[in-house]
Amino acid sequence: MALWTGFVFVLVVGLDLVVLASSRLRGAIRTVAFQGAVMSALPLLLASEHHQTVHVLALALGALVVKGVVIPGMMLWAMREAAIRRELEPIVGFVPSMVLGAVGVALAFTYSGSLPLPIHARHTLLVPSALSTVWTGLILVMTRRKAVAQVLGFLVVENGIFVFGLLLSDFMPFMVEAGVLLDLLAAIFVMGIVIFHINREFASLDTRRLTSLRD
Amino acid sequence: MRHLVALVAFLAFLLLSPLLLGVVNRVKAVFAGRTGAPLLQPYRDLRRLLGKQAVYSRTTTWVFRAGPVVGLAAVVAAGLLMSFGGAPALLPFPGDFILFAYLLGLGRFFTALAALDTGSSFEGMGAAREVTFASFAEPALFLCLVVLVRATGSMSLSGMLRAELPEIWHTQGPALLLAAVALLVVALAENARIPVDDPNTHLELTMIHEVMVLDHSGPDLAFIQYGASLKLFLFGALVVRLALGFPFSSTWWSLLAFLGGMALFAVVLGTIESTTARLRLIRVPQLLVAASIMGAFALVLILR
Amino acid sequence: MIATLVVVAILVTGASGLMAVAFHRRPALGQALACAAMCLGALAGVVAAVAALLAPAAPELALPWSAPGGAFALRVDGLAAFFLFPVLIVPALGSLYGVGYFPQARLGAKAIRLQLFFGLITGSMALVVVAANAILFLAAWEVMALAGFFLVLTEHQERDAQRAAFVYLAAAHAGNLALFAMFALLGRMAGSYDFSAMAGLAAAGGAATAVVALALCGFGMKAGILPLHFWLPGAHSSAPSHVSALMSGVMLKIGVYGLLRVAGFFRAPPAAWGTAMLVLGGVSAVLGVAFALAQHDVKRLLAYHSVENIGIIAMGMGLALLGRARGDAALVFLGFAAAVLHTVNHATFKSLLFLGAGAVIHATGTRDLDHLGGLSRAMPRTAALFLVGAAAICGLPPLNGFASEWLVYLASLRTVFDVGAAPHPHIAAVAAPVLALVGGLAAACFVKVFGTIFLGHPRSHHAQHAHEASASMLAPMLVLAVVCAAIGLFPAALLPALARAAAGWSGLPLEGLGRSAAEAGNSAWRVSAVAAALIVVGLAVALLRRRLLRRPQPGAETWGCGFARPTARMQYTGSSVAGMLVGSFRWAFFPHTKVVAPHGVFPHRSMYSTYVPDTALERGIVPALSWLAQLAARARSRFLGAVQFQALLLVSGLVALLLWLAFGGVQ
Amino acid sequence: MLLLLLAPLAFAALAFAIPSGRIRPRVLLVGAVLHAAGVAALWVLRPGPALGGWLALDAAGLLTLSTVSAVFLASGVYVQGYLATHPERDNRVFVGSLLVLLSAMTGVSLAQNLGLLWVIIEITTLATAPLIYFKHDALSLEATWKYLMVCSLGIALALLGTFFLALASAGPGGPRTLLLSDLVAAGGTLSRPWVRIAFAFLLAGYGTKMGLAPFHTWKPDAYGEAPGVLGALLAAGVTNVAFLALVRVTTVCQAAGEGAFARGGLLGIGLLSILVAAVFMVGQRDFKRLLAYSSVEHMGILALGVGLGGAAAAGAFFHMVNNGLTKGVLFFAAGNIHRAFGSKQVDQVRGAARRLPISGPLFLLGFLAITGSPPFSPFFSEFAILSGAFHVGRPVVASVFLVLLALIFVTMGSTVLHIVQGDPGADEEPRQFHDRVLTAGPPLVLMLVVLALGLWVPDALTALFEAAASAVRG
Repeated sequence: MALWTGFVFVLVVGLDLVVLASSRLRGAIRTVAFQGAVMSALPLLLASEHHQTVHVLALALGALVVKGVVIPGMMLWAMREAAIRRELEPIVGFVPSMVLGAVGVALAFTYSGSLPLPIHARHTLLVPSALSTVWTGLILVMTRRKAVAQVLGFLVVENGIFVFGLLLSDFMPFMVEAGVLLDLLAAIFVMGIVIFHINREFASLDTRRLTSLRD
Repeated sequence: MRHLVALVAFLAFLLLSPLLLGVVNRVKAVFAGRTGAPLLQPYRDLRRLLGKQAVYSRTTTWVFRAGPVVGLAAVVAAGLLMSFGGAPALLPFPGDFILFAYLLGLGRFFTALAALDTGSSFEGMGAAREVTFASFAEPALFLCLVVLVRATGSMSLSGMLRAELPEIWHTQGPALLLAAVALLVVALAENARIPVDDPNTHLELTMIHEVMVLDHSGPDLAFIQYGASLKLFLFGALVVRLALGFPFSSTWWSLLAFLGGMALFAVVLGTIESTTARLRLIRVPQLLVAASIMGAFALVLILR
Repeated sequence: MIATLVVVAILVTGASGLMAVAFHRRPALGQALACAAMCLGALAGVVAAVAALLAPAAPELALPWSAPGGAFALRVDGLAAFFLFPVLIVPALGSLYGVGYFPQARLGAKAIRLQLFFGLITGSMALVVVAANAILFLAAWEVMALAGFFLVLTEHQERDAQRAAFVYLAAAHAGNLALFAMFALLGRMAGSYDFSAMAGLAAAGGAATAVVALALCGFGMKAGILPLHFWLPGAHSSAPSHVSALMSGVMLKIGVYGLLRVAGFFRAPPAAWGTAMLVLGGVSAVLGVAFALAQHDVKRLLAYHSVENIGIIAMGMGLALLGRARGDAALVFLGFAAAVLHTVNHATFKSLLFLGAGAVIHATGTRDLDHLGGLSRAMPRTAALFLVGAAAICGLPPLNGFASEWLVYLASLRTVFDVGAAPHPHIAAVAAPVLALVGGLAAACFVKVFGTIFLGHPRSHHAQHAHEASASMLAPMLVLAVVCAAIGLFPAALLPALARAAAGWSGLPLEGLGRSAAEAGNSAWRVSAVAAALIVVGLAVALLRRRLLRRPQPGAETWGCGFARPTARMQYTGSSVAGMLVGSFRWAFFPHTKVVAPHGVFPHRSMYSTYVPDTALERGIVPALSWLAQLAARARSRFLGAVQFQALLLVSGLVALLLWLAFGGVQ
Repeated sequence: MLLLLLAPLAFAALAFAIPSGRIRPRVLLVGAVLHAAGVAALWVLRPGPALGGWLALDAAGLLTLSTVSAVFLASGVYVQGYLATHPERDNRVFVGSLLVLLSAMTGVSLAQNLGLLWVIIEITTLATAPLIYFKHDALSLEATWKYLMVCSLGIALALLGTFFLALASAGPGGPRTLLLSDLVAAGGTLSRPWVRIAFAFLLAGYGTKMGLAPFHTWKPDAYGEAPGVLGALLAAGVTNVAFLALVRVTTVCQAAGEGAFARGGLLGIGLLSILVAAVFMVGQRDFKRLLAYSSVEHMGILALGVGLGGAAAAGAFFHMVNNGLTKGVLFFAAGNIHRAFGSKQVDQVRGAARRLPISGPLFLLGFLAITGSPPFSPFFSEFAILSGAFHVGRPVVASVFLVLLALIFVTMGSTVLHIVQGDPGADEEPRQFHDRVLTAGPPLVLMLVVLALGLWVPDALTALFEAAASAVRG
């Protein structure tokens, strides 16, 4: 069982790097959707014996539906609506963002060992993959031009936090994961509306237009 | 007895001042090879002016008429404080030399205002110069007086100029000498004598004190000239008493000796006026600042 | 009982402005009632002050007040009583003056607002002087500052009034912040915010010097000691005259009161404080009068003279502190008496001069000296009263200016003798010649002011049709002049009361101070005797002159040394009288001179004008603030608007926190 | 207490349901009045915890709640006037979100469980977004977008921080819960390194919501573009609520023995905020953004107060109340001035005191109050913080604080005086926006309250400050 979970963690981190590298928006959205789906399997894999299976199943299913289907669908709809161009040029260029991502992942993996975890970590790879996913999300937000890409970055950050939340899922009841899902749903929903308005107002989703507010 | 001597000294001060001017003019005449006016000429001038009629400019107000009156009253009141020839003053008290200086300031203030009242640019020029040089002379005067206070240990003029001054010369000689020289320069500046101002010049542009009193006539002019002579006598008393310290037991003898000293002071004044030329106007502040520096140097010497 | 009377006085004067608001439909009645209320409150306050002076123990009063650490505690000791006199009398006379100068009937809302804040500032100043708790002191202090701001803003439509009001408010607030820090430190040293707990603090240690430095900044800013005086000329010249009389005559003294009160807290202040105060006072006095000489605007000139007189008061305070450092009771008494007496004197003659200047401005409509001239014929009574004020401020003998400057001289000369503890600051004796220089310059300045305004020919149409001030304006000026003469002729009367106040302030035994007060007293009687002699001789000479000139004397044109047609413009103007002196002080202020030189055989219009800005403001404060503004502008980089940068800022903040966490190693 | 939380939600639903635009503001007003009455009842009854300890009323919570409800009541009245001047705009979303915001803020004041606290703060973010977008123009859209992006990131970090805190409590013998009372009780057992990391993340997260220095970038845009009433609610409500969250976290750190570390962080961030506010206020041409930076400055002062501990902490809570009320006055007045002159640029706005006889002077008095002039209450709270700084023995911090206050006074003063003084000149378009009872009344009442608080602080209030501070104080 530990082998499978280890494989899932590595896949999650791999997908992070893919998102960083993807130049087309549509491809990036599909990658993130796939990552969400994969992660939703984790609660099942990590479920230890004394856990109520009903709660874990509900959590996994909820994560799959929200992360895998609802949000990517909405973003693709927003892209069609806005009929925006495909390619996705980051401010600092692809290679530097890739390098930043890699450095983040490396740091996460080396130092997560030294963090004094008060409880037995469900899986050695859990903490580093969570931290690296959060770091990738932040890079996406900070470097991508398109508003939709920034929402994507935010989505990746939420995924990282979801993974970290699993660490506490055994003694912290349902509230933690529900919190993450609620936050995810609400944030993406509102941003969807805003993207729609931005497009109507600026006829483009390029954040370069959004810099008139300045001192 | 002490009050009698003081009263006699004060009367001598009131009566003999014009004579001082006569002696100075006579010395200048002798230097110039002339026989010069008689010694009592100033008294005749005063009597002549008191009898004459006064002509007042239409632009002047009561300030112009009050100028000479206040000037004379201030100098007479200052006389009450000064000790002549070692005899105590009529109203001595600690800190009286401050009142003495400010009374002279009061006289100068009203004379300058009277000058401005006439509205002529020449009188304005005189007033401006008078107040400017006075504000340079005041610190020098006070520095010398502080040196005297420190040397004699007393804060009143009578105490400063009392009989034991000669003994103090032995201990504080150099400081007192510097103070005396500085005082002489201040006296020359205050009384508009040659190096600073020429009393009998006729070119208004060069005058300082004379041009302020240009428009006065009749009794006013008499009061001003009498006041000027009194002021010269006061400064003379200060310088003479400080410079010529002669130990005489009885007060009467020292009073006579003091009057002799005053005559000598008049002669010295005449020689200075005849031998030196007038300074350019911008040099006068430098002279007065030099006097203040001398006074400061004397203060440092004495405080060491 | 006395303290409650003081509270009544504070409330009545504070609320006197409401009368004008209540009766705004009948302005004349409203203004009269407001003025009556102010005078009534002032009277009550003065009676209370006199009673407090005579009372054996200083009356106290405490009311419950819930501000954190604060308490509504009042204490009217000798020092406070002496300051109550100017704080209450000058505003009462000012509001009487305002009836004629700033009539509510003609000026409506502006006059109502002025009276409202006029009353408020008087009440708050009185409260500051009697406050015995730091929080109450600070609260009343800032209410005074704010009321002053709104008073300076009376002519709010003028650009320079707005600028002056803002500079004043910024300076006042900066000063208050220094006071916040000072009282916080004092509160920490004394354990509580009550002044009674703060008495007798140890003067050693860094905290005490920090307190004094902050006090110098805070109170020095309000008092107008030289480097911190930059707000003063603008504020006093753009406020109406009776307001500038109040601000210059009284509000600056509250700064002096603060300095005295804080200096009184410490047991044996080191000699360094006294010397610092002396040096600051000397510099303020000399440069203050030098700046005054160079001014053209009569109210700016009088404002700079306030800086000079505050300098003299600071010299008195410095000498008193030196006395306490050496334990020489006579020096303490002379210095303290000089400072407090000069405060009261300055309040009287400065207000007299400002009211006089107000009358002149009211009559001619201009403040520029070079447009006036020959007004004493049109306004004889104002001219006479202004002359009394001018003579008093120059310290000329028969008037009160001389009495207090004389005490400063005595105190300075006292340091020449080796009395009291070891370190003899002989150098303090230099104060006497410095004060003499200031006296000479002040005389030069007021010859210029009185000469250019009241004497000679009228220089412009403004001066031609001037009219005499109304009775309600002249009455307060007359009262002030009489007070000046009274204190000048009988200075000895105030010395015993000053001795008691000095004992209260310095903590030294009363008999030591009483003895030196007695010595100073009988020489003060001699001063009065000489003054009497001066007046008698003057009258005698005047009578002699009248007898000699019985017949009417002929009039003629002034002798212009033969010049055919002298015009009014050829008279000596303000800048020409002070030209040489301004030249010699060129290193202190940088005059802007505009010269249109005459050229050609028949030169047409040529012009020469000088303007001396306030050096501290123009060379010190303004460049510093503009440099800061450029710095800030550079800090706001242009790409701050982008969302990505804002996200980067957020993440970098977090990373910085984590780094500090890891390496900061908080123990 | 639960009723107080749910009532506004019910009113929000009602507001959404009502079709007509005119009745909806009345619903808002009724909701505000009821909420204020509820809070008054809380003052009297002081009920026990509800929902199994997850909702409880403590000193700091009551203070925040009172400020929020006072300013909301004033906003309720103000909105009646405000919406009347904008009949054309659909206010369904506006009124609804306002009521949701009110219930969220009430929730945060009462929440004892840090997880629940985080969720409700997330709701406040979402409720505020549509309010900022009320003007439906390009600039307000950009402001909304930036607000959402920065705040969501902040909230995500706060969530991570909450997880770390849960992790710290999950150690051997730990209380394994996020309930405040349990965490404080079992303080010793929490693992210290995780508590410190959690504090760092939570400071970043809630600092973003509060608008502290490096995380403040959304504030000028949001306050600049939002209507005046929202500015007041944000400055007095949401930021105070975020401050309360930060206080809760500091209490936990204090219990876990990391108080010194927490206070050091707060001190540093507080001073940085005041410095950044001072720098960005110089030459600010838009007076609403100026008020935003003033809010950043005062949040820095609150953080500084708590960071100093001792008497300064009580001063900080007093300042929280004062700042809320005074910001209310400033933002309402600024809203009126903005509408009357039709522009926010300082160059086009002159002589506000002449054109708006009530709002203009109120704007000036508000400025004097916010910069700590004595007759008004902020002076006493700032003086308490300052004397606290000296008592705790940090003279350098105190002097830097004073110098920055002086600088801010000068910069802010020049702009405010520029606006208020002078003559407005002939106003071209007909004067339909002038001072009316509904728009000028609330700021006037708030100003009187601030003045009253300055003159007489009721003992009950002082006791509350002391109680609130004792939890945080070292």
